[in-house]
Amino acid sequence: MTTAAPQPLPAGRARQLAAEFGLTPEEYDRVLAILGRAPSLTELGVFSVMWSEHCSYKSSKVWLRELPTRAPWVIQGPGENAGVIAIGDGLAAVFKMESHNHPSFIEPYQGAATGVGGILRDVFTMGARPVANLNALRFGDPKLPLTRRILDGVVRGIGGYGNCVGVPTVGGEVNFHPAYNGNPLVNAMTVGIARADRIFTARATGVGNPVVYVGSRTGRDGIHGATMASAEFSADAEEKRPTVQIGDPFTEKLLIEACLELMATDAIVAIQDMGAAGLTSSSVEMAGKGGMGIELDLDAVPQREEGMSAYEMMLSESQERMLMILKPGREAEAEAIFRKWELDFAVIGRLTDTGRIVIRHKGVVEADIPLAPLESEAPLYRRPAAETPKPPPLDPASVPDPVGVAEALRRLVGSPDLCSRRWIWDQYDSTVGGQTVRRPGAADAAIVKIEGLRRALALTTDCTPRYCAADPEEGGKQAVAEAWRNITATGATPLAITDNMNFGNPEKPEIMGQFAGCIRGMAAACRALDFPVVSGNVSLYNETVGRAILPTPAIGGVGVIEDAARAVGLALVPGCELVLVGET
Amino acid sequence: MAIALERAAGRPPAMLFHRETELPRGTDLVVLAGGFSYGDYLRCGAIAAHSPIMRAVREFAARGGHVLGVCNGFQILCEAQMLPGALLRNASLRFLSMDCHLRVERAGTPFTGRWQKGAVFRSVMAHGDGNYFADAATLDRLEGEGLVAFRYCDARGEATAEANLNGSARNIAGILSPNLRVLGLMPHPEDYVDPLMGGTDGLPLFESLVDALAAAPA
Amino acid sequence: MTIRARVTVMPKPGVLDPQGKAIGHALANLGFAGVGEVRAGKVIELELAETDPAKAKAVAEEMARRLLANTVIESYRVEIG
Amino acid sequence: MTIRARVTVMPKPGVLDPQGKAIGHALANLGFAGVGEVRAGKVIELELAETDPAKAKAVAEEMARRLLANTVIESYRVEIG
Ligand SMILES: Nc1ncnc2c1ncn2[C@@H]1O[C@H](COP(=O)(O)OP(=O)(O)O)[C@@H](O)[C@H]1O
Repeated sequence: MTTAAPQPLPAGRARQLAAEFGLTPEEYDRVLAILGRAPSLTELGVFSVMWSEHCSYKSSKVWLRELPTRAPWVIQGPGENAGVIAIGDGLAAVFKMESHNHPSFIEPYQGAATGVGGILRDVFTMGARPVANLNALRFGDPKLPLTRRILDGVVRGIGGYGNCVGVPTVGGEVNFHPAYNGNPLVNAMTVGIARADRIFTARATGVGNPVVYVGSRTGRDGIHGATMASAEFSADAEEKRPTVQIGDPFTEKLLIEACLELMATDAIVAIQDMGAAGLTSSSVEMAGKGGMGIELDLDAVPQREEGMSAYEMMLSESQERMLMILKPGREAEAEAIFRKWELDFAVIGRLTDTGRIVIRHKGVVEADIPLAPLESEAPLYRRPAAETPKPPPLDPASVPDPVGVAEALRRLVGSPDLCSRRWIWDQYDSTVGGQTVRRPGAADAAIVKIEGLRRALALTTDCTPRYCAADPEEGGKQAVAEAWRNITATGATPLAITDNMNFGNPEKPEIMGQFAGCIRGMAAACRALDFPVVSGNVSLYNETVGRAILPTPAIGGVGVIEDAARAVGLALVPGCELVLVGET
Repeated sequence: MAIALERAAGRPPAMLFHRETELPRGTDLVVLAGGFSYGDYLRCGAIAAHSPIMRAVREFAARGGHVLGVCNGFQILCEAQMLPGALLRNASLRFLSMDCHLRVERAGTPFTGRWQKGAVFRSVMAHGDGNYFADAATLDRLEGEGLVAFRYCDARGEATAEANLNGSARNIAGILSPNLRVLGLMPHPEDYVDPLMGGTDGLPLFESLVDALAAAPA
Repeated sequence: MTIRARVTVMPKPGVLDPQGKAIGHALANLGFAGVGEVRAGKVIELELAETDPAKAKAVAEEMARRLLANTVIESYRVEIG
Repeated sequence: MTIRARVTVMPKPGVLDPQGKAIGHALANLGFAGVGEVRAGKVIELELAETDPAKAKAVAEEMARRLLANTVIESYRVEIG
C-alpha cells in the first residue's frame, strides 16, 4: 500500500473544473490553502459536494439558527439524520422532511420515488421503524400538459415506492401555481417509532473500528446530483441531465429489516445513510462528527459497473446504501444478518485518529484531506437580504364582487387548489401496517396508532406559499400555525415540527429576504406555540430561467393523542351543532 | 394480519422466513399475507411463488391444510397454481387504495361460516394488480362448483360494473379451492377487525376460521 | 463464452391489455393518426453461460415456462443471439 | 394496409435495473446455473396504417422518443415487420 500524496490536477485545469463543479473562485482558493497544493480530481469532487449548498447549508445556516429547537420532550434536535421527540412509554417519534425537487422535474417517477426512499433511510438510520409517510407537493399550471405529466409521475412514484416498502402514505398537501411550471416541489416526510433509549447517531468513535458498507452496489448513478440540486435550472437543463438514480424499494425493504435486526444487538457504533453525495458525505460527516479520521479502500466497495474511478465512486448517488461503524470483532455477526437479507456487505475502511480522510483505490492514494475544513469549517455566507415590501392593507370595500357569493363558492370549491385530493391519495396505500385510524381526507391531520397502545400520532404537512409571497413573515407564522391547528383539531397535542425550506436563488437579496422573513415568522410561531423545530431541509436555487418559485417553507407537524378512539374527524354526524371559534 | 389472527385466535401466529423449507409442527393454518414480495417485480407474486417455503405450503394444502392468501398472498397462490387464473393490472392502470364492499357468494366454508350467503361487508383494497382473470371455461367451472367466495358489490349488495373497481372478471374478489380449504382474495378483511380502526366487518372471516379449525383437528 | 437470449412475453390474445390500450390512447392524444391495435409486453434479456445456441434456447424456454411468463395469461417467444 | 412495428425499450447500460436483478436472483434460486446479467425491459407492438416500411419505422421511432421510452433512463429499438 502506498502513502504517496494524491496526484494534483494541473493548476489551470483544477481551477476550471472547480468552477464547473460549482465552487466560487474564493472557495477554490480556500481549497488550495487547506491542501497547500492543487487538489486531485477526487479531492476536488469531495470539496465541491461537501461545500455545495445542498450539503453545507452555507447560505441558510446563519438564519436557521434563529429557529427554536428545544423543549423538554425533544431528544434530538436538528443536526442528525432526523429529529427525535419523546412520545411517552419510553418511545420516541423520529421524523424529517426532505426535498427531491430537481430530480422530480427531470424524471418525475424516479425522482419522487427516490425522494421517498431517501427520507425513509434518514429515519430508520436512527433506529426507528418507519410508520408513516407524508408529502408536500407543488406543481405548475394544471392546464399545461407538462404539469399533468409531472403530477402523474410524482404521484405514481411516491405511491410506487411507499406502497412497495409497506409504509402507509397517510397525508400531504398539493398546490398549483405557474411559478412552479419549470420547478415542481416534491417534499417527502417520514415518521418512525423507536425506543427512546435506543436512538442511533452518525457520530463515529473508536480508533481502528471497521467502516462497513451495506445495501445495494455502487453504480454511476446521479454523479454530481448534490451540486446539481444547488444550481438553478437553465433552459438547457434537459441537456445537462445526469444519470438519474433509480429506486429499488424492494432492496430498501430488505435494508430496513436488516438494519433494524442488527440494531437490536449492540454491534453498531454509528450509522448513516448514503444520501446526496453518497460515500463522500456519509464518511466525512460520520468521522467529522466524532472528531476522528477515516481511511477508505475503494477496492472493497461493492460495484455494479466495471472500471469505476475513485472520483465516480465517491460521488455516486446510487440508492439503498448505508455506512456503519461497528464495534471491533462484530463484523461476522453483522455480515450474517445482511447476507440473510441478500444484501451486499463489505468492510471498506477503518477509523483513525488523524483527523483526515484518506481514500485509496488500486493501491493509490486518491485523496487526503483534513476533515474539519470539509465539514464544520465549510464556507458560511450571510448573504444580503432585502425585506419583502409589506403589501398595503386592502380595503374590502374596494374589491368588486363580479360573480356573486354562490358562483364564487362554486369556483373556489372547483379550483385546483381546493378541490378534492382523492385522485392522489387513492393511489397511496394509506392503511398498510394496520394502524391508520384516520386516513387522508378523514381528519385535519392523519392519525396513526402506535402498535399495541391506544396512543396515536397526529401528522400533517402545511404551507400556503401565496401568503409567504405576500408577506414572508406572516406566511411563515401561518404555515406553522396551520400545522398546529390541524393537529389540535383532531384532539391531539402538537409537539414538534420538521420543515422543508424551498426557495429561489439565495444570491438574490429579495430571495434571501423571503427566506429570512419566513424563518422569522416560523420562529415566532414556534416559540409562541411551544412547537420546536427538530429537523429540516433546505432546497435553494428553485428557479427556471431566472424566475423563482413562490417562497415555500413546508411544515411537517407531529402531535400525540392519548387515545386514538377519541380522535376527531371531519365528517359531520347527524344532529351535531356547528360552532365557529375565533374572529372572522 | 398478525394482529387480526391474534385477535381471533387468542395467540400470535408464528412467522416464517421465505427461505425456510418446513412449516412448524402442528400448523393448522397458513396465511400468505399481503406485501409486495420481491417488489412485485416481473409479476406480482411470481418470484415468491417459487420461494423454498412454498413447496411446504403446497404439500400442506395437498394434505387438506387450510391456506388463506390475501392480496399479494392471492397473487402468490395463483402464480403457484394452487388457485386458477391470474391477477392482471387494475383496469385503470392505477393503484387503488380505498374501501370496497364484498358480497359473500359461498357460505358454510371454513372462511365464511359466520356469514350468510349474500351478506355484504366492507373491506379495504390496496393493490395495483387485482384484476382477476381466467378464461371463460375456468370461470364457468368456478361458478358452477360454487368456488367464487366473494364478489365486489355496492353498499346494497349489487355486483355492478361501478363497484368492480379493478375490472375483475365477473366482479370476482376471492375464490376457493375445490376442497374449500384454500381461499385467495384481493381485499384486506384483516384491516377491519377493530372498531378503533374503522370497523369489525372483516372479523367474521377470522372467527369462521377459528370455528372450523377448532372443530376439525388438522 | 456466453450467449445472449431474449425472451419476449406478450399478453395472450383475448386477455385484456389495459396498458396497450392506454398507450394507444396516449399516442392518439399526441396526434399520431392511424394507430391500430397496441399490445404491451415485457422483454427479458439474459446472458447465459452456454456455447451451443440450441441448448441456450432450450434453457431460456424452460426459464420462460417456469418463471418469466405466466402461461395462463401470457405467451412467450425466445430468440438467441 | 397496415405494418406491424415492435418497439423494444430497455434500461440504458449502467442504469440500475432492480427488476432484472430480482429476476436473476430468482432464476438462480430455481437452480438455473450460469445466468449472467439479466435486464428487463418493455416491448410495445403496434399496428400502423402505413404501407412504406421506412415511413412506419420513422413514425414508430418518433413514438418511442416522445412517449414509449424515457430517454433519460431508457434506450429503444424499433423493428418493422
Ligand atoms: N399529496 C397528498 N398525499 C396524500 N394526501 C394528501 C395529499 N394532498 C392532500 N392530501 C390529503 O387531503 C386532505 C386535504 O388536504 P388539504 O386541503 O391540504 O387539507 P388542510 O387544508 O385541512 O390541511 C388531507 O387529509 C391531506 O392529508
